[in-house]
Amino acid sequence: MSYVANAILLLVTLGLVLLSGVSLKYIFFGLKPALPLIIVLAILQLLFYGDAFTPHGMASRTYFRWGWIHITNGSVQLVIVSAARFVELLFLTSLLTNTTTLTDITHGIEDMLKPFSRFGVPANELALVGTISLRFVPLLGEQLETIMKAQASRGANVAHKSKLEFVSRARQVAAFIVPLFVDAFRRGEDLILAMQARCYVGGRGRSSFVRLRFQRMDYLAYGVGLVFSVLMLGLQSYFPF
Amino acid sequence: MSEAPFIQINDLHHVYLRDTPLEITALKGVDMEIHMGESVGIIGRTGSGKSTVVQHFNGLIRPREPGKVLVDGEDMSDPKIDIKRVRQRVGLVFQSPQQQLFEKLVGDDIAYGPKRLGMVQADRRERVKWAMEMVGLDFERFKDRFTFSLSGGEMRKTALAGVLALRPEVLILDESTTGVDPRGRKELMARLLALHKEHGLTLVFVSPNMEEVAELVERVYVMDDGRVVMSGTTREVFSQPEELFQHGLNVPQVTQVAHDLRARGIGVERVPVTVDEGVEEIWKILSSCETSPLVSTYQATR
Amino acid sequence: MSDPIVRMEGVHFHYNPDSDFPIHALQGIDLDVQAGDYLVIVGHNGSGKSTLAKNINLLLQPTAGDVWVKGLNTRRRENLLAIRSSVGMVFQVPDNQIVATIVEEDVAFGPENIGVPRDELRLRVDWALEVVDMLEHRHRPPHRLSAGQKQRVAIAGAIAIKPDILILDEATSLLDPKGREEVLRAVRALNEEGMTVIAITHFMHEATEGNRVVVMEEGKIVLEASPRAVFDHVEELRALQLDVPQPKELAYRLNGRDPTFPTDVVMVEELVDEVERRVKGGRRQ
Amino acid sequence: MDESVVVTREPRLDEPRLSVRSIVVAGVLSAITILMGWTRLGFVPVPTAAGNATIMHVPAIIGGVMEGWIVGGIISTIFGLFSFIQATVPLFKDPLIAILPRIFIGITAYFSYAGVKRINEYAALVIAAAVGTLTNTILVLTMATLRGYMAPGVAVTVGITHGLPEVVVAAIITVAVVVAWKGVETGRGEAKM
Repeated sequence: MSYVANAILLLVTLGLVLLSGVSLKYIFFGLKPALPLIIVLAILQLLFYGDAFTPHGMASRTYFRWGWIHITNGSVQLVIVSAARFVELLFLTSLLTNTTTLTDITHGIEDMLKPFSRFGVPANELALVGTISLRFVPLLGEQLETIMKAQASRGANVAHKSKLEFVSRARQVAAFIVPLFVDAFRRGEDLILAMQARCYVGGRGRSSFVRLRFQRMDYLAYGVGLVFSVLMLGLQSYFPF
Repeated sequence: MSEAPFIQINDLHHVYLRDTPLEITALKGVDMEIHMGESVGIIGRTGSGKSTVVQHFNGLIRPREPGKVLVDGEDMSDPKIDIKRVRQRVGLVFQSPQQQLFEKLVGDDIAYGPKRLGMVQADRRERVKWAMEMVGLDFERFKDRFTFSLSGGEMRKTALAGVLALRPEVLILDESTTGVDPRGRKELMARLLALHKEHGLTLVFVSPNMEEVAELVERVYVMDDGRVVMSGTTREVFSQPEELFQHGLNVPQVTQVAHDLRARGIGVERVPVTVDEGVEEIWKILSSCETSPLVSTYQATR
Repeated sequence: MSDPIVRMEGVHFHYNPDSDFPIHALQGIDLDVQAGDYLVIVGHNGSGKSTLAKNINLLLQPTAGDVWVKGLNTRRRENLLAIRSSVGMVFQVPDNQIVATIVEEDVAFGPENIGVPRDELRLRVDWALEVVDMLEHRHRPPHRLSAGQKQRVAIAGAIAIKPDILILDEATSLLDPKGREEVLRAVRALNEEGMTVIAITHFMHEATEGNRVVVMEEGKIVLEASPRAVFDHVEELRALQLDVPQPKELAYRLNGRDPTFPTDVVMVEELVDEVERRVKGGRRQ
Repeated sequence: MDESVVVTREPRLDEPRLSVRSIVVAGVLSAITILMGWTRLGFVPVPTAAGNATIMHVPAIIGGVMEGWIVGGIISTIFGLFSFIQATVPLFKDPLIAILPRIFIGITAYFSYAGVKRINEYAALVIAAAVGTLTNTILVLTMATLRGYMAPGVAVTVGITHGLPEVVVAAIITVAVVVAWKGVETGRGEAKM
């Protein structure tokens, strides 16, 4: 909840973005759809949350009060800090998705879960679920497109219905969602046979082609992350504003 | 073909995923025309742009400048056009039947189109009956079956019936025979020929299979890499096997026989495209030289 | 002759045996496949050919009769992994058998399952991709490939477990002519190196690929012959509505007009040779 | 070719922790979830202040109903992970809100379905859809409140405007999908035309 801490965080994430080589324009572009919500939330918090928060180590001060509305130094801080947090979160997640493929993330999750497999967590199987889902997204996407085109060819309504008819909208959605599900199940049946034919009998004892190995950079990243976290915690207690 | 074509496309271009890193140019300036009562084949290897072209025929994809698509004189780039009516007149059957069945029951699925057209219950029933008869599905036996539990062949017939139930004037089949076994294929081809010859349905047949194309259509367009690279009557196009080969296609074996004979200096009058024609052509050659007494015997008995 | 690599004796198979509508998909199949064979099984949809294939690698177990693969009976569950790792199988729809999002990771899926150590994995994956001529595409996502390329990846995935037998279950029926040729070329190469191939198809003309042909109809084997001899049964094949290669059809019908015209013609070139011989040889000058 | 098959692995035929079927069903249904998120198809416009009702959680409900709570739980977790990674709404950039509450959708859906199934299959499907959907709405909002993004009063309003239409839409789709797929096994009905 501290200004200083968030300012530092903001700078660090910005630095990371620059380091990653992902275009800044792209990252800011990702911020745009979130802006209205950030603003609405900020207004709500500014007007109605005056009593909910008191800044650390500071006396509560009221700037404005009228009926339900009261603005305090607490709500101002809440607005600024939470907006900053959102921006940091958006930066970090778009950084992740812009630098790492979903396939790599899946491998990463598998590696993370591996130590738990001795407690019965099926790490290998779960990673396989992730892989299969990524594999099928483009397939089902094409399928969906054809289903919608086939329906349009046979006179499906192109015009948008009003929101009030949402039950019939739901039915309309169901009309192409249902064949999509049926197709997914059907492909699934094929895939089950194919996996069995390729000797799949469960995740235990499989070897693995892809190995994520810790390299110097990874240790470095972990180290920096750890030091930084401790630093931030320290900041929280020494400079609580 | 003096009258105006029913479907006319000019200088058609199309780009999938425009303005993204995945941009794919599918069409690079295509001209085609389809006349009423014709049967036309569009052939080409996978990815040549065949499907993209035919999806312009019923307005699933709208043309962009400078391309132009006219269906019965109506400009398909006009947003005010009655698109539903165009799609009723130009029916499109896709490759995989599973993608085209939406309703739980066969009868309801075939009635989907007529219902969207606003037909009343009794007429719908008649229409469904007619369409099922056309594809060879027994009305009473099949109307209450679950679409998703049909066999592959039955699904395919249901999908075709679903489009026929719109009573289209033009029927487009986009690789609808891929994966069908020879028995199903023969039946389907016979039914399509009947629809064309007896009911005057205009056929547009998209396929990489040259034997089928030869049997069914009178005129073909050959596509490769987003362009029309050859066009003409089936015989004209099949008379140029080397060129077809360059575009990843082959000719029917019977046509190949004639070409090989020519290459060895044996004159074949007319290049055959079907087995029937092949038998006649080769017979002409054999009977022109008196090798076997039986040839003359056969000729005498005729 | 040595012991067959696959032996089927009196095999019956019922789908939903306990339901009101059991389907008797295989009705007494006796079949031997020798090591190194290229067996083509032809039949329409529903003739039982796919069911037969699935009974070989224990995706299904016969409801009656026995199947042995390399002498191992499929009735014994403990033979499961040994049998499945001796039989690679490629299915009809290319997309529905590829598991991973990157070509080489998918090819590794089978060997990973049987616990092949990592160094060996790398070698096998490269070898398998090399055989089907897809090595240069190894880092691509499968959905960006053509259908023929996907099917070759599927073959690579099947052979990466180093099976003795490769089964193609209608593996070419959804491909265009070019894709089909690419796949058949890869299979031919594997067979030449000694792999036993069982190809299931409804295209009669693919029969000429193999050294033995079996025709199935309604769960039974109705014809068994060499690829050339099988086409001598033109009438039977017609009755089954199976397609006969066009040169064969031409020769057969010319023979109807002139009985001296030979009918043992299968390829285009043979027919052309025959016509040429008759025209040129017979020209009296 | 090798002369002999090298099976360096002991065949283990004991029941694997997750069956092949469970893995595959969880995989393809998660793919539908992700697809719905990417294409915005997962959102149906509704007349309440919410604007859109989400149906992205429906595959999790269907997975739970058809393959049990584990599969349901996996799909809903992937739904959570995906909405975290792809989120444009700041709320869901917080993993404690995007992921944690979602895990339970498929699980509660399965147990409510299993409980009512013996009485009436249709009712069980509707109830599973309702419970699964409400699990999503209530837990997400509770978490959002706890994490200080929302006041409790706001959360209740959002819960009602979002929750109710989502229950209706989810029920329609769940019933349609399960009946269609199970129809493959059971066979016949009567055409309306």
